[in-house]
Amino acid sequence: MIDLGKYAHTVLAAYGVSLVLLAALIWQTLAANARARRDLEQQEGRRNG
Amino acid sequence: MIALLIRDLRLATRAGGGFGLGVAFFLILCTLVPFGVGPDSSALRPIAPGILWLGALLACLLSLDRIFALDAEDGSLDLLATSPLPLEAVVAIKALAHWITTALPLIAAAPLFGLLLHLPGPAMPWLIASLLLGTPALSMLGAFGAAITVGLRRGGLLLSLLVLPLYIPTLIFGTEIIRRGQAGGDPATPLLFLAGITAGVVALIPFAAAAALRINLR
Amino acid sequence: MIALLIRDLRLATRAGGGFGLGVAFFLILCTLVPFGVGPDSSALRPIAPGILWLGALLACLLSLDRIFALDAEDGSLDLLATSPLPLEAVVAIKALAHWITTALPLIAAAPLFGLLLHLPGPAMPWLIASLLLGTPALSMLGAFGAAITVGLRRGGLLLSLLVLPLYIPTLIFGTEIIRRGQAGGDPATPLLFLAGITAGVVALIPFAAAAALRINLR
Amino acid sequence: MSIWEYANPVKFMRASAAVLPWAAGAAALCTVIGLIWGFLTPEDYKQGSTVKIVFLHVPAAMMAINIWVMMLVASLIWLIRRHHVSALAAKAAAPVGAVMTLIALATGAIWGQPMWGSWWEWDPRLTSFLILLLFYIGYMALWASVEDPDSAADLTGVLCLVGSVFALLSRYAVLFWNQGLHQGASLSVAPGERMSAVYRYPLYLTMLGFFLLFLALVLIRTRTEIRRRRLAALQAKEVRA
Amino acid sequence: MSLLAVHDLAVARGGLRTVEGVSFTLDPGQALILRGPNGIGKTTLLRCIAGLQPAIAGRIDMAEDAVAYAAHADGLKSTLTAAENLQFWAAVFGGGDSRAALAAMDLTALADRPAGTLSAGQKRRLGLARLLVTGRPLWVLDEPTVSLDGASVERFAQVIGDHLAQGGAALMATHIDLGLTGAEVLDLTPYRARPGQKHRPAGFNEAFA
Amino acid sequence: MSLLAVHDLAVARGGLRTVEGVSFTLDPGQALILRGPNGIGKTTLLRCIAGLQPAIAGRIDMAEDAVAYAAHADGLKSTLTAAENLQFWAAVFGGGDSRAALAAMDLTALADRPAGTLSAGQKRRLGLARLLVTGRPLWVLDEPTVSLDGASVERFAQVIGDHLAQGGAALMATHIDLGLTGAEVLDLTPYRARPGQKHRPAGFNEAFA
Ligand code: HEM
Ligand SMILES: Nc1ncnc2c1ncn2[C@@H]1O[C@H](COP(=O)(O)OP(=O)(O)OP(=O)(O)O)[C@@H](O)[C@H]1O
Ligand SMILES: Nc1ncnc2c1ncn2[C@@H]1O[C@H](COP(=O)(O)OP(=O)(O)OP(=O)(O)O)[C@@H](O)[C@H]1O
Ligand SMILES: [Mg+2]
Ligand SMILES: [Mg+2]
Repeated sequence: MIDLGKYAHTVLAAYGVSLVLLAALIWQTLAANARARRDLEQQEGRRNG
Repeated sequence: MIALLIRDLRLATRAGGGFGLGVAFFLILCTLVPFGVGPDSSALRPIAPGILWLGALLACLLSLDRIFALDAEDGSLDLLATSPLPLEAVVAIKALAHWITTALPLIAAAPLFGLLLHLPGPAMPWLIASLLLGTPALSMLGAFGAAITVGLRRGGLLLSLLVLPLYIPTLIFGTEIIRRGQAGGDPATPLLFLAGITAGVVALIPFAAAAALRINLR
Repeated sequence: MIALLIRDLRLATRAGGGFGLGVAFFLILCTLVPFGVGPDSSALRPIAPGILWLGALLACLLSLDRIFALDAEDGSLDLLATSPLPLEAVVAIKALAHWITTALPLIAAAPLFGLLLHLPGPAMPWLIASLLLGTPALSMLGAFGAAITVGLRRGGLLLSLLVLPLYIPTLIFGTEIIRRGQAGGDPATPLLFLAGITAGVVALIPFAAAAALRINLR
Repeated sequence: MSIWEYANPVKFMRASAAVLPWAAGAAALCTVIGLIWGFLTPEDYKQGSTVKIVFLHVPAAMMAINIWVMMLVASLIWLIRRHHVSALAAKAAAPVGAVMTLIALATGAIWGQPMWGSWWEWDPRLTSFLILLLFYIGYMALWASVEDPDSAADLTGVLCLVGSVFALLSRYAVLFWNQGLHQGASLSVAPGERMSAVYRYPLYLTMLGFFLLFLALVLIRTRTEIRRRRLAALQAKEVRA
Repeated sequence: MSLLAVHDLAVARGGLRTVEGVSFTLDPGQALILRGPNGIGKTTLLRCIAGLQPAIAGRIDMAEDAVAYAAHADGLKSTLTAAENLQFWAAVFGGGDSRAALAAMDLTALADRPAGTLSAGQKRRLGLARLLVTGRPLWVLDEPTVSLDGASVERFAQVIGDHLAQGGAALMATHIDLGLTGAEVLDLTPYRARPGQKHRPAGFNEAFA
Repeated sequence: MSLLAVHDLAVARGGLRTVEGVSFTLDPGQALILRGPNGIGKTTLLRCIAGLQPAIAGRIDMAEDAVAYAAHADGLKSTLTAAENLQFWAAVFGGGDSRAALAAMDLTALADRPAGTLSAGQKRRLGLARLLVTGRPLWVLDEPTVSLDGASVERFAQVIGDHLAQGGAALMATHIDLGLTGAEVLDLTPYRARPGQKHRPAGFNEAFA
């Protein structure tokens, strides 16, 4: 493990918070996209079928 | 009852429901205050409890007109009044929904805003405690004001005028708790008073609000 | 043009028009602040300019939804848009009417509230000057926000969210004038900036607001 | 074929589907490698290991501003040329920009604790970022509140225009209001002020990574918006029929 | 026993009496249609029976919690789906199968659509489906068929017929003919309130007139 | 020269075209009545001609500031008196004798009443009196006779007749017969917009459908 010295908490907190925020954004983006695709396919299926 | 609560929460979180707007407004207010009074922590620290409470109060206030007005406009209120639910319960549930959608996120975010205003660390728990204890009274009194003004066209400013004076005791004891907690004093007395006010308001105001609604419905 | 101004002023002073509600709100706010931050003049004096400006700003804000929403609801806005008056002029006149009915009484009452908050005497003229110079920008920016949200059901909180960030430069320079005046410094620079902002806003925002209205009318 | 062709939703869906895997892959590669590289850099003699925060802080701060500029451009394209996808791209970019602003604020605040001894100072740089966040929030709230999509696109476009002017104005006002603690731009060309190469190259890499990440996210989000709009359009036609 | 008995009722709107001296009873399986020109007070009378406003004079006898009221406004939330809207009212009135109610008003295909995206007629049908989930015997309906097309009106008449057959009753104000066989009609025109000395003024406007 | 010439007009509402390919001209002294089923797009077309919303395609030729528009909402302020309401509009349009306009719509006796205390029909008459003070030649009217009783409709038809005789013109959407002799009728049903490939979408809903 690399030694972060006396600022370990600070550095880890900064990385932690940022990665959590990024992960949340990416997850939300993908989830919303999947949902929109599903709803649209349902609607188009209903129209054609 | 549960159904009504769930519906109101759902409406608040759907598009256009305004969930989170209260927190955003609170954030803006906390940003504006330093522009008004200056950026030094020595100027900000003593007024931080007051500003935080005022912010919570105003954020509450600005979302009050959603409690009954939308339901009155689309006819739901008539239907609720003829349903098996007593109107008092409807008022209480709607105030609870308002508290959950407006006050709860605000309380969760309050420590962050406390940081912005340089509220010292030891005061934080007291900030949370006072808000948790006091905001139910704000929502309930707000529901009363909203019930009184439900028939008016643009009742916003009038609503504020009616409701703000009712908020004064809550505000006073709420900030006093934080101030005493911050100074290392004993916040038990104001805590007790605040709890008493909230208990009284939650127990009695639904009846007054329901009466006001009945008058406005007929 | 004059006719529109007179009509708006008349409406504001008739029953239910809301004239004076702004001052009342301002008064409540100024009485709440000492409860929030404690009554010592040493605590109040440094924050007085900021509180006065914030109060003016919030009183302005709460009356904004009257600028266009009532006219939109009863169809007057459609008729005004098809009248010979350019929509930009309508916006400007309505902002002016809002300024006269909301900001002007507030400015007149401000020294009184300054006393309540222990603002020292030498700062008074600067208080008046900064408010006189800055509030037209507040009304005009508010008209812009009201134009954007005119079609929405309960736009109160959203309106604040859109408008308050736009108020930041005005607020900063406005309080800076008082602070410098109070400290015996030279308030010429912030005065100049404030005048510049107000001039720019009054000259350009009517076009943006008229564009927003046109979008909402169609 | 002119570039405006891509404003057609169908063409955009096709083109973005082709670009997306590459953008996403490159974004993941650059961000991950850059951040790991940055994390392994040696300590600074003054700031200790906290200097590692720069690899998150600076790219995020940069993107926070750039995304707003991109939204401004997209809004202008919509307002002037009425290309529907452009309006939706602006809508799609806003949450990404808001999160970037949040990351810059959060890492800065965490950094400030050891450096300045407090979580938050009303430093002009920090304050202007807070104001930028407010503008992002207002923009997103307006999109969420207006029901009619055409009006929503127009109104948010106008708001973006006016908001840009006032964001800039606020920055100058804030500078006038308070003196700063925050360091100046150390990527500037002036020699002597530049940070050493040990830090510079991983920083460049994460900056590229964040940009690509933004690109990938905006493409996906725009595709989401297009699908939602198509769904709403089909439903509207059904009701009208 | 009758579901609803009204004796010598007088109602007021805006501080002035609209109709007075109205009496009728409604037994299970019976439908009564109120008629009369615009502004005579049909809506006011129905709101009074639904319990939304007090009567000025007279008596209304009925079981508690017997009424389901449907007015011009349907009380729909545009961001909730049709099914969610209906489930809410079913839960509030404690019972009622919302799936069956949707089917009865031919809304099954639209169940997952936000109510805001429905056309005016579809919204109205959803508002009427609410009656089926209340489980209440007495339906009080104010112009129920506004903005319904011909086929929907027929379907609605059939729903009412089923309700009556199951021992329910319906009181409606409507200007058009619903094709309900056996429904009685009450024209309110003769009951229009006459000015004159009353025992008790209906409100400020009458007290000072 | 004609007061209004419309060429191949297409209008949209909610991002979808309603009617398209509409052409007509209106000369001084002429009245044109638009008809068509609910929701075809009459109101949309009138708003477009009044300049409240842009056309999707086609051309509208007319003099600037020729139109006086009257819609469902009368734009009355309930706290101002009838005379004050009218005087305001007279001042905005720069001219017009508001006294004469009040007399023409039989409102002289009510001139000093706050508009909020007028009945629905009286409010409507006041809204129509506004047309007389605009001094504009082309009246664009959307269901002008809603909530008017028989006598008022006749009076209104006479006001329109006078306006036409003085070289004005009127374009109206209405479902009932106004008894205007010599008015042409345009049924919009054949112009209902058909889906298909268009050069330019009318809005989001068409661009993505
Ligand atoms: C919370 C709020 C903060 C915000 C919004 C913020 C914003 C920014 C921005 C926009 C930049 C890019 C400047 C440029 O390249 O032109 C930057 C860079 C930087 N910031 Fe911050 N900052 C914050 C807090 C801090 C703190 C507390 C520190 C450490 C003491 C810090 C240290 C740095 C460093 C070292 C750079 C990179 C060097 C440079 O490009 O100037 N920042 N920050
Ligand atoms: N808010 C109000 N304030 C004062 N008077 C009112 C109000 N609403 C209605 N009225 C008056 O009360 C009377 C009765 O109205 P009501 O709505 O009951 O009539 P209605 O028979 O239902 O008419 P319609 O056939 O048009 O629905 C009318 O004369 C009306 O003018
Ligand atoms: N705000 C709106 N958003 C979306 N679509 C709308 C909106 N208002 C109306 N529409 C639709 O636009 C179409 C045209 O409406 P319009 O009001 O022009 O009809 P109309 O011919 O005037 O009908 P009526 O005879 O009922 O007055 C209708 O199909 C309607 O459903
Ligand atoms: Mg009625
Ligand atoms: Mg119409």
